[in-house]
Amino acid sequence: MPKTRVGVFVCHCGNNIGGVVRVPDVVEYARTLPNVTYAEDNLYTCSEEGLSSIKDQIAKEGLNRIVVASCTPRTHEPLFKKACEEAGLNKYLFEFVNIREHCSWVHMHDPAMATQKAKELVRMGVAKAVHLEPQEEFESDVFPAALVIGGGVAGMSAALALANQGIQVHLVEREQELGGLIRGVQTLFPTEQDTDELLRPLAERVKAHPQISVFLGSEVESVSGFIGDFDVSVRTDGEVEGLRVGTIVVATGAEELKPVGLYRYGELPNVVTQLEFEEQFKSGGDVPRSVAIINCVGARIPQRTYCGRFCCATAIKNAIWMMERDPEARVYVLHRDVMAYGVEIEEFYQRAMELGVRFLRYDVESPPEVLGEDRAKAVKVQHQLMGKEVTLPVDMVVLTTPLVARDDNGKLSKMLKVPLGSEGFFLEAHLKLRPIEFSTDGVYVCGAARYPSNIPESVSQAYAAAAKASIPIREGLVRVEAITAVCDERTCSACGNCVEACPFGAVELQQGRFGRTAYVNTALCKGCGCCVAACPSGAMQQRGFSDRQVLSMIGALAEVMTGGVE
Amino acid sequence: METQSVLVIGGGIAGIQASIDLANMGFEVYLVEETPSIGGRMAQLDKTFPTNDCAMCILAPKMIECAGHERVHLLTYCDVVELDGTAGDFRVTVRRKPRYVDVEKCTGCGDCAQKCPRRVPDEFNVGLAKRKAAYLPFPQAVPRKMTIDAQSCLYLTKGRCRVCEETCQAGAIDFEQQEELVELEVGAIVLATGFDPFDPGSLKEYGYGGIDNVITGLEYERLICASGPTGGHLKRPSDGQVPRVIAFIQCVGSRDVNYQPYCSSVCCMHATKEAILANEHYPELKSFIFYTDMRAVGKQFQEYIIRAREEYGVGYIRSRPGKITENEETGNPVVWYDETIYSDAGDPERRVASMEVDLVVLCQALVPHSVHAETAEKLGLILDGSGFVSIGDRLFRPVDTSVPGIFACGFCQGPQDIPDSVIQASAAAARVAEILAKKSKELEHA
Amino acid sequence: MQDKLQEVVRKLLAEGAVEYFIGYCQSSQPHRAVPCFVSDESEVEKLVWGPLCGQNLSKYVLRANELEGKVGILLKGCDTRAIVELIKQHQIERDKIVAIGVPCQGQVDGRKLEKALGVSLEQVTNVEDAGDGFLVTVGEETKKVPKEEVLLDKCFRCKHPYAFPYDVTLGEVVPFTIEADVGEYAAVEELEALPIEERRAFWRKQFERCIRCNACREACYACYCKECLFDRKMPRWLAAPPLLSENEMYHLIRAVHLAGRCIDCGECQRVCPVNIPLGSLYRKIQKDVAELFDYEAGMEMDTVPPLVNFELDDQDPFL
Amino acid sequence: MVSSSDSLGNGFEPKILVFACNWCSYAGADLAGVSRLQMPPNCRVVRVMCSARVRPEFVITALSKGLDGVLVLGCHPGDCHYSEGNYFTRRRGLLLRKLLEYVGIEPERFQVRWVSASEGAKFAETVERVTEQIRALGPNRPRSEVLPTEPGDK
Repeated sequence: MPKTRVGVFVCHCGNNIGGVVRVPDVVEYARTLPNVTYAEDNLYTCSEEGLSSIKDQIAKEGLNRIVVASCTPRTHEPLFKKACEEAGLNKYLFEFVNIREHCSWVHMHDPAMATQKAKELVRMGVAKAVHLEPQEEFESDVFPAALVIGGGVAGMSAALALANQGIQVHLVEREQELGGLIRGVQTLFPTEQDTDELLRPLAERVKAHPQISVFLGSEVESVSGFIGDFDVSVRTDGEVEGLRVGTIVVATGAEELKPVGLYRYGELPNVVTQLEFEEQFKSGGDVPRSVAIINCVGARIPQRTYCGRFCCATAIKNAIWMMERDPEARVYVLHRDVMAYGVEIEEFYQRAMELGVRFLRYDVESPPEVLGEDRAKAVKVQHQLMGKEVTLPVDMVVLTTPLVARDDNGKLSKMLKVPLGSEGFFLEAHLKLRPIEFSTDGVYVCGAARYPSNIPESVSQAYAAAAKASIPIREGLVRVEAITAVCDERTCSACGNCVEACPFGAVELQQGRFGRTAYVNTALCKGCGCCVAACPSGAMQQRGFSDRQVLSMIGALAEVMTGGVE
Repeated sequence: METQSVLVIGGGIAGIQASIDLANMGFEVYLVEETPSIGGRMAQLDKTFPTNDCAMCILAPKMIECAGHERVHLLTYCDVVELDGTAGDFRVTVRRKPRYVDVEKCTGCGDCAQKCPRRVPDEFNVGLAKRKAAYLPFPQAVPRKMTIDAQSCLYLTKGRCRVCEETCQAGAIDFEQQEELVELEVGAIVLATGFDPFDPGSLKEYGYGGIDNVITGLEYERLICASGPTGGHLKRPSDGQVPRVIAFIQCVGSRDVNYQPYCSSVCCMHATKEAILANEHYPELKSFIFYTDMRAVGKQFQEYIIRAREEYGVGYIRSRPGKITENEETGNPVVWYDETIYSDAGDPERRVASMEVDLVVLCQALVPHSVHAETAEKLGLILDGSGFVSIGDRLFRPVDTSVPGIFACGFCQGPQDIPDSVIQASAAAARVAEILAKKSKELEHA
Repeated sequence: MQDKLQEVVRKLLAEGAVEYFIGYCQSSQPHRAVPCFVSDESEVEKLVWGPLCGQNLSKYVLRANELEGKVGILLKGCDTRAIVELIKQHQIERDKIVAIGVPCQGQVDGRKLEKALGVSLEQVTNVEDAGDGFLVTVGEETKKVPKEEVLLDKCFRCKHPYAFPYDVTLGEVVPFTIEADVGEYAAVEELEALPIEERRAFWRKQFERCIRCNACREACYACYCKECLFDRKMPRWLAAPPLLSENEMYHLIRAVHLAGRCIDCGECQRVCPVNIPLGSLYRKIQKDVAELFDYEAGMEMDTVPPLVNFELDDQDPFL
Repeated sequence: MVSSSDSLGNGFEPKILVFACNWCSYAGADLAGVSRLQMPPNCRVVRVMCSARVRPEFVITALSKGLDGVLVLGCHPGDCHYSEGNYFTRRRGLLLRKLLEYVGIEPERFQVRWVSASEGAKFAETVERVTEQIRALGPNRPRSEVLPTEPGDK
């Protein structure tokens, strides 16, 4: 192993650093540090001159560690690492010292102390640099096929979006035909087009697509592996087929809540859910003249706190449908808040009112009551605005219920090692910025499996999931920055702390050459170091942030206080 | 897979996400942003619902990732002037406005801004603070390059000063800089021009502009933000006092035939978040939210409302105030509204009530971004009645505009929150990949 | 009890159910019982059971990992907590062990006994359990010493998993109870009550004496790491000479490593040649782990260790 | 020997080691710099990807090696870039604080704080406060007590 030769480059940043910190002193000091064989200052180390000087000195002085003392690594590190690489030095042999944001800019009135601090920071940086090691970034191939679980609108859209990029897609649907939940729906918000007219061509395009293989009446039985290389077995009536895919999209949808016990549902024949209402009239049949629609049935209550998101729109859609068929009809919508968010739903809401749909707000404390012996004959409700109790004669009561998570989500979530939220829907990596990804790479979610969403929203999510699922396949490999954890199998005692501590399920105990030890799946490791800190023996380490490197920084600082060093 | 190019217009969270996804898919991306930095509206937010995590904490890494991506080419302080061609080969002319700063040399140190004598209202802090004519729009700006604003620079307007030039050690100031036109050839375009806050001044009854202590949601956002003009200390305009009672008024200009008929979708949650933040900063503080319908329809939103009610004592009043007046002595706004009271018999009755508070926050409507209409026109896009990009097939092509090869995501195609914008951004990327894949196939066959 | 033990072990060996058995036998000095390994029926009568068997034998079961077959081991209730942790921490498979549970009525602390008798242990020829006290024979005379005077500290807070799945028990194994007016963490609370500078002084005095012989580590059932952090060369955490600062570091780091692992077996303190009250250090860790994270080592088989686990509503003084 | 105190000969100046997570707290520290918030020069920031990387052994070592204080900074709970890391940090912090206090090391010498990317001011205030607290306490241990050797592998 060649002698360690550290080169230190201290930046004036114009007078941003130089105006406070005595840069030449820092350079002088750097020259006295162990293993430092070269040091210089630059007006701007990030300028062309600065960068080429780094490259020249790597060649001339045979430097094999580079320390730059300037601004923040969060913006400039890539620049300097690139320069090292261009000079043929592994970019992980570079260390950044921040003497601008963390020094000159915050100690502007104390040049002496600022200079002293800059020296110590450089000392710490050099101490770490000495222990830096060249790293190879982990790369693994991605098998060029994707699995889509669920053949509803979301699943079909995701499959097409992937296949149209030329990616091989396996689409697994539990039912005997494609279409999912909305097969029962007669018209779709907001276009009010007939569902079958929309669904059939979509399903045909999927079935006919050369890049898509459709598995009907099938279920995913097991999944193993990780991003780029999943092994999936799919069971189709008895037969099990093994598939190999690089990424997976979950589009298993959800189901309508059947509100047994609420508003005498299940007891009276003419008390039905929205879906049952649509199924009933899809095939024709007389539409009752007087209907009460009750919203938020089984939703936004202590037992089920969430809002069904689009069920208000569904209620409005069906109310309009009835009014348009029979302007004489009396349609009441009993609601709590009308969730007519955005442009279209609000328009819809206004139109319904113009058409004469009567919207009555009820209070969750005093909910409506369904009256009648063997059939629902009337609905009694406390009218909020009129401030009195009214009784509405009706021929039918339609209950608007939210979508609920499928019971077997749990099974799938274990298989895929992805979490479920409290409501039983799949839980994304980040509610805000990673809404259709999981912390486990290579698996994505869209549609009602994630949360109730209408068709346009589900389709958007499906495309988004397709985009994410296509990226590793298009790149052909997954690449991971070499700050990942690595376990020294010779000294690991397999206590399992690391396994518990890893947020990404990247660490497992495995039987290996040295018996049972921890093993890091680099493809899944995100380089947080949770597992490293949890390892009592120090067998687990993090590239670029090893105990050795951090300790040497601590020691370097301690030395300043205790050792006779200047 | 041969590389093709894509133009993304708008550097907010939607544009950033679309650019990152497209670049990761292997496309060369040109991201055009009219202001000097990417980041958009999200950068102005303090925290975000329903997780309350700090907007900058989650946005900054995305901005850096985007700008640092080898296949993303940032064109900040630029706008689109002309477009022709069709899906697969558009030709776009982009105008680069002069920054009067050589970005190659500029280190973003800010010396020029410190020395610059000219102070003007700071857009990033919606006018609540001043910036210099030579400026960085906000501390985490990407790219970290200074800009000299020609409208206010003394030298450029009055022909004297040039202090920045003497100050800049890097010699980056360049008053010779001219506007340049950049010609791009791209296969597809993603529009993500976002929103502007609607100016509630036109709703005279709410007294915005007249009553000091009536402010807008975005102003409030900057006041409560740790990196805002008051360092996160909530000071009301009239006397810098910390308010004890705040009223948030919803649907200001939204769901209103005289202004915007549509629902802006995010304000209910936004107001709830602001009320929670106020209470977190000052536990004694009490907030009331005057609303029409509490439209909390997203994941974990209802739970957020419940927390606001139960943990932070936020009061929700279902009523649309008729007017806001000012108490002359105290400078306190007085909110006039209908309330429902219940008689002993439990019979409700509506009557006019008033509430004197220390501060009123108007949760104004959000409207399509001002220059968005021109841009749309240049691109030949059809807009809907409210000025949003209209979508041909709402159901199955939710990000396709009326022009093939041009896609729209985020607020410019309809009111939506950050998660939905991020989703649409990725969706747009997927559509681009589809049509360009088809295109390249056709080329092969040809 | 002892006969029953020998009978059971004889049977296990005869059937080849275990390759050897880990128990106690009389040492050369009558006042001590020491660990012994019995692999042949002929040696079985060496096995003893009595009030001098305070030592925790659990660490020895780790040897079973090198064996084809199983090992048998005699377990007091308190020792089973170590076994539970060793299984949780993947150091041994439950089915490698044949666990023989022994009802325990408390164990003698040699140092306390010396004090109580005022004579050196060497002169003690026999100790027997007599319910509320121990019958101790010195020379010709046998006298009864009340238990509360001579029990090991841990016996005053005897607790162990009721549900531990012994393979055989020599009678009903339940926690031993004794009237004692000392709180569970008395020693710790005493120190906590001192002004901070006195605490510093106290511990400095203790750590100053440490000669870093590593006996505490060697005796600790939880110190099973293939390579101890302190033995690593790259990086070397501790400088060689036993300086106060380095000793302090040694003991504090050990304390952290034992969070959620220490089961209060007292071996470290027993073996310490310079009598550092290590018990008081590790009891502190146990107290805090219990109070902060509601976790006790070795009590349940399916709980996650406290420092690699969290609750969203853990206390948070760090805002 | 140069400890900052001797270099300027004006009384005791503590040396404080700061660990800051890359995503929130280090960004917060940068923001403090960009905003030119002036603060005492006693802190030395070490960047880690996540506060959960900071093993308690680092804190103990730093204090044993003679540093006067250690400050660990991470994202606010809920904001962790790795979703769970800072929850581990929180537990370790709780436990270690009590242990150090128990052996007589003032709790001010080891502190954990949550600093977000937009809390430049909070970073500055924290540095200010912690420095004052530790300055008031005086040196952690007599310099003579500590070996003048860098841990590592010499």
